[in-house]
Amino acid sequence: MDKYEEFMTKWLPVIGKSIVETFQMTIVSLLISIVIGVSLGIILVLTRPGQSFENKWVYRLLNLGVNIIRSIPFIILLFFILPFTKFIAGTTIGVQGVIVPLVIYTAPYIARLMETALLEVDQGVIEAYTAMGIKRRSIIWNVLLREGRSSIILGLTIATISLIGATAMAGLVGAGGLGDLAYRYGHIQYEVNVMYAVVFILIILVQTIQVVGTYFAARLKRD
Amino acid sequence: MDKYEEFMTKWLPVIGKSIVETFQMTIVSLLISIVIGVSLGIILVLTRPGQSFENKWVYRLLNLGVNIIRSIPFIILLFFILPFTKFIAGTTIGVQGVIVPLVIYTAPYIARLMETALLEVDQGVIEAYTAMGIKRRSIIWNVLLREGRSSIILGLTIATISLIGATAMAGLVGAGGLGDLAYRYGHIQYEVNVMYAVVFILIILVQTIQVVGTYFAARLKRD
Amino acid sequence: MIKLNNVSKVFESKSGDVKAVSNVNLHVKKGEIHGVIGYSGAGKSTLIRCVNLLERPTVGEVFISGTEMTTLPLNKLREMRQNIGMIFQGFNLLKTATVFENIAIPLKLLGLDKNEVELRVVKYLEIVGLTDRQKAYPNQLSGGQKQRVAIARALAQEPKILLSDEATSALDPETTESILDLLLKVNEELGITILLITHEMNVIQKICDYVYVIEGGELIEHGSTIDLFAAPKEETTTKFLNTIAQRKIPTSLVQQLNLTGNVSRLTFVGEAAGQPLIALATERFNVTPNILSANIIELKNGIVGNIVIHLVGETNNIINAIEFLKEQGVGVEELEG
Amino acid sequence: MIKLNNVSKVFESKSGDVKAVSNVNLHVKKGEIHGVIGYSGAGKSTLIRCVNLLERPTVGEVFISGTEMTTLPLNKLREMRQNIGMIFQGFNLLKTATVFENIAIPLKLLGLDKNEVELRVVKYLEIVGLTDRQKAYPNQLSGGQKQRVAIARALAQEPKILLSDEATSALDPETTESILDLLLKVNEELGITILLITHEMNVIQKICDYVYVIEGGELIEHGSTIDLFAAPKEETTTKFLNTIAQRKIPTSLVQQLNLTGNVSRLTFVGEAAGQPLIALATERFNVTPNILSANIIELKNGIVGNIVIHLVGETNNIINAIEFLKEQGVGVEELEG
Amino acid sequence: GSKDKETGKALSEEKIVVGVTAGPHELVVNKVKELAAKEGLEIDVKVFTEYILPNTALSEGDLDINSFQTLPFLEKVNSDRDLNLVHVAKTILLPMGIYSDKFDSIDDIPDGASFGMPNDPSNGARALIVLEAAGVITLRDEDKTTGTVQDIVENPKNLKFVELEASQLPKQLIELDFAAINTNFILAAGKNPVEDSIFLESKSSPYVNYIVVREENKDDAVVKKFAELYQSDEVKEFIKEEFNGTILSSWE
Ligand SMILES: Nc1ncnc2c1ncn2[C@@H]1O[C@H](COP(=O)(O)OP(=O)(O)OP(=O)(O)O)[C@@H](O)[C@H]1O
Ligand SMILES: Nc1ncnc2c1ncn2[C@@H]1O[C@H](COP(=O)(O)OP(=O)(O)OP(=O)(O)O)[C@@H](O)[C@H]1O
Ligand SMILES: [Mg+2]
Ligand SMILES: [Mg+2]
Repeated sequence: MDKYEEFMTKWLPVIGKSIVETFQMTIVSLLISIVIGVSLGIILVLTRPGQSFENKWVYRLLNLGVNIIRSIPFIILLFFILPFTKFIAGTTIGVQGVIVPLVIYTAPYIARLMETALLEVDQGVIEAYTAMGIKRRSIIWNVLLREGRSSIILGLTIATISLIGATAMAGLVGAGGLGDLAYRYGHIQYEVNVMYAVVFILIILVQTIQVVGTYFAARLKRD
Repeated sequence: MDKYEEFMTKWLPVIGKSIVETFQMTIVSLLISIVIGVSLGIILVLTRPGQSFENKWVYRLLNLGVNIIRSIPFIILLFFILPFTKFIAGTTIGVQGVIVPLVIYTAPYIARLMETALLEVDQGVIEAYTAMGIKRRSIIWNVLLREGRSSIILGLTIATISLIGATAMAGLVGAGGLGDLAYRYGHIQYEVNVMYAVVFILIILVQTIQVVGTYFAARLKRD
Repeated sequence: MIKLNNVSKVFESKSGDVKAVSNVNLHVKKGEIHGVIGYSGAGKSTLIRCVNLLERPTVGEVFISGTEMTTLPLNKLREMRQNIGMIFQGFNLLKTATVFENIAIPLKLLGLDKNEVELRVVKYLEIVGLTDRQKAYPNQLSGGQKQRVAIARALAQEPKILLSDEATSALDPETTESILDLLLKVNEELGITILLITHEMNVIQKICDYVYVIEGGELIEHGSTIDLFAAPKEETTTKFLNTIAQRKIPTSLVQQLNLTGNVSRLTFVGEAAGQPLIALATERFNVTPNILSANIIELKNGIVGNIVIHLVGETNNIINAIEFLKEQGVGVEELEG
Repeated sequence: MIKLNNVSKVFESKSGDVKAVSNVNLHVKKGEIHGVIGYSGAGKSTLIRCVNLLERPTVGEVFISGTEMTTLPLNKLREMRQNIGMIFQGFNLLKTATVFENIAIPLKLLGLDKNEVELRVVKYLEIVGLTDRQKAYPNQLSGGQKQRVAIARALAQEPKILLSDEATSALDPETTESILDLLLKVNEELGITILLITHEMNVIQKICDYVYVIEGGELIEHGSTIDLFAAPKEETTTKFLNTIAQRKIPTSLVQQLNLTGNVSRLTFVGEAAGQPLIALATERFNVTPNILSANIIELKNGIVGNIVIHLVGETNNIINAIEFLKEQGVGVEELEG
Repeated sequence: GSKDKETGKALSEEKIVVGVTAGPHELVVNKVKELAAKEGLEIDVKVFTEYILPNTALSEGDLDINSFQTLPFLEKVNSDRDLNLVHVAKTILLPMGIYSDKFDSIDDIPDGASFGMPNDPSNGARALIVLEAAGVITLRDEDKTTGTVQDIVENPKNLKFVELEASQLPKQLIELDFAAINTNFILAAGKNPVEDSIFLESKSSPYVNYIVVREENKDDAVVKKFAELYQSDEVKEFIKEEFNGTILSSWE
């Protein structure tokens, strides 16, 4: 018990801080990535040949762009775009400095997952709404995203979990977070209890996200 | 021109070696991950409530297992499972030593992507084949995987690219590869030309994979 | 062959429970063709899906060839299902397979050898008239063409029992006719047992031995096709029959002839339809017949005639003539002049 | 209102080009209801999809209210489409929306205010008889119920033009009847123009002013419903008509009456059908008529009667009576005794 | 070689596997490899970008020798993970320096300034020791080689400590007031430690690097040979040329 208390007093504040950092990084970059990624995904789907906004050049360019960013491993991306990060976020250090690379890493990834989800939406319904003379913007919201929502949620769940994985590397730019804590204190300092504690917290976190994601995906699916 | 030649003689062998390492890591772990991941994905889909192999416990356990592994950032996973890696691969370093963590990282990820793809398959067709008294194993191959193949290919494309990203961290355990080369020379030693060259190769590689993936996914899609 | 005992099926959902099938009993003997009719949403599809347990009845037993299906282990159920073909209301084709493959794949999976698969596919493609579209994918087919692929797929399985859910509803009369001929042929030659759903009375007329009328999940009327056509009891049944046989005297026809005297509807069934009873009666009782409307429905197992007749003559003679017809087994219903 | 000029549509695919529509001309005036019939795969769906440019014609012009559609910029096309409702062969409902929402969402998106949306949804749900299933999702509906949601969705849009692709093919006769009544009503009251595809002749009979017969993508016959019913030229047309009007004398009826004398089929159309011509003829020329089969088809704009009559009397009188009938515009075709 | 994974036996005389970390250690060992090849000893160099694995892999027999670490670090890993690794010979010294883009001397550092330091514990502790040596802070008087920011007892200038990936410090220096940076990284960034630093670690630093092997191999002939080759004049010359006096050979 003593040992346990000792552990708690020493590590609880550190772990608490890391949790906050992880949440900050994940939530902020997730939200921004969703906005960008979902838009990109929609554009990728709608501009491809045979679709309603068919535009070879936009599609190719975007596709290439997404591929280029997805080509660069996060660990390299993180440093590759330091000047850009500095320009956008004003700093390359700490939670604030890691949001930009996390978004750049996650958004194209979400775009690809969106693409997979949206391509599955029944063309017939889209056609029906087109035939009614409904605006394409409305069709995107009310047919494409609506009918794809179950897959979209599963995709976003996958992306969120990968994002949490990526924040583990945020320690490299001094942003901290749970993954960094586990790596630095658990692995390098060999405070294995810290590592187990952190991994346990991560498991709870990911499990929760996945359960919530699966639940909503199943609930919103109607076939 | 001299400078170029100098660069080439000095770096070409190094880059060539890294390319080979990246290919080795990617292909071997991808193949193993696909076998495991696709199987897991199918089991996840078939054992869930309402499906043909409905089995609450298998589903929950598997789901939890996948979540636990997905919870652990790769950088931590890599070290967390060292004893297991040693047991399976006989070594924890080099290309051979990195395959096990790469598979453990990628397989559950593929499982999740499979899940998304397979859940989209029309239940009606599965029902039709069930009604004909066709074996569930045959239904899995001939309906589920066949009808889902377009999404499956897109999912595997995404997974392959993420896997290439993960191999960049293989340098941590001395396996080398392109990502590691870029990281080592680009960041640690500031040979920026090497980094640019490597990033360029990665872009070509990823672009090729994505184009091939998108092409086949589109070709195999029939609605 | 197919026997449902007290089968009920309730769908539970947040928007309230739906009692789709209530307490239905049904018995199709080997080699018979039975039809199910009823309004949209009556529970027909649910009922037929209970037969091969795609829908597990909430209560009740399902016997196929004497085997109780609901308690069978999965592998036995699978074996039973191999003898039951089904044509779905929604086609349920593989989107990623061509017309040819859509028929071939299930056969391959059922263990037929390559040549046999090839032979059957070619044969049934020919029968449903899709030989020239065999390389097309479902999204390149018209609605009726998809339906025909689904029919070919079910028939190619050459099952002992065929369940058909509105197999011809998307088809034009000509194609329907040829499919029905085919069903009759396999029924006669191979002794296949068929339970089908339709809303087209000409399907019932042409191939069914027996008819069930479902309403609100309940079996409200059933009987051999002839009995039902001759003397429908329920209003629903009558409404279905009206689509095939005009049972009202067209008012315009009434205007054509200035009618006085007795106007009756005569219903001839089976034997009665085979004899020149009207000629006999009019001769014997010295009345003049004037046929206002004649409707002869040729059913699979006989004929049902509906004749609206105007009898002119002495009142007594007319009464006697009608009495005579009734004795001979003709249904007589007096209509207002 | 709808005018197609020389419209053709070719589908290119690896398994060969398919000429789905060839050179079709068609003109539906405001407030008219035109029907398209043809075998499965004839090109009907493709043709109707060319009207609102869901399928862009390979060649040809499409005019809606005088506007050439194929050259319109997208936003104009969208505006035009808001006045064109369409009922699809495949329903095309939102799987993730309830019955209510499936009707409400498009209305909302078309800019109707909340109350109006609510009012319309309630109204059309009532009309298609799905008020009690309004909270269900499409996967909880029967085939016919899905079809009815699709109908309600298209009607609730209250368009000026309605395109309907087999809207009633999945429906029982009773429900079909009520949908057709509704279409007639909106056609009469609101002047909605309708182009519909069907394979059910009773749909044509009941609501169509004009009929097109398509075969192999080509328009092989067209004309007002009455003309077509009275005197079909093509075999395909006849086959379709046979489903509604028996044109053969049932052999069993021939047995019933020992026939001697002249047996003719009389076809009454329009004016002719309105007069008691048979009574007049038989009185004037002293022949006794014996009606073997009478088939009165009540079309939307009139009546087509097919009467097979047995005339007994002196040969001369019979000839004169027939002459008289012909003069009065009755079609007469002598059949063998 | 690498096939000979069982520990407890003498190492092969023909082929050994040597683990290094990326950077100067890698470059020097590659030079050693060249020399060894001439004498019939094949060296397989495995490059790591992480600091624990080269030790665990050595302990488990995947490596035969490693060359990348200082004694304080080795001792920590040995005690943490119960390893039996011993150092056999000195290699190079990479003095850590304090750098600033904004100030020319330690004395100019203002109150509340931000101090960048490596985020790995070993380099972090080292940075704090250097900072203490520069007279800016005071550390708890225990084993300073495992010190962390928590072990600072006096911080008169109220410095903010920013822990960052060691290799990125040169790039992020502009965002900081000053930082402790390893020599190899500052070199790679094109700066000269001697000229550009505002404070440099003393040559008597405990952070000299060592060749490390499993205890049972410490007397193996091949280990001795490797150490000899490392400490040869050719290598010394190579270090001088390659690093211009900013990295020192530390074995005499
Ligand atoms: N996308 C397509 N690609 C290739 N061929 C097509 C495509 N769509 C339709 N067809 C072909 O064009 C022809 C006409 O099809 P259409 O759907 O217009 O027929 P239909 O008259 O509506 O038939 P049904 O009554 O069966 O619905 C058919 O032979 C069909 O296979
Ligand atoms: N999965 C389900 N959940 C809830 N209700 C359902 C479900 N499936 C069918 N129903 C309801 O059960 C009733 C019977 O449906 P069924 O499909 O058997 O009708 P049907 O007689 O085949 O009609 P149709 O002629 O329109 O195909 C309908 O009211 C339908 O809405
Ligand atoms: Mg049904
Ligand atoms: Mg069609």
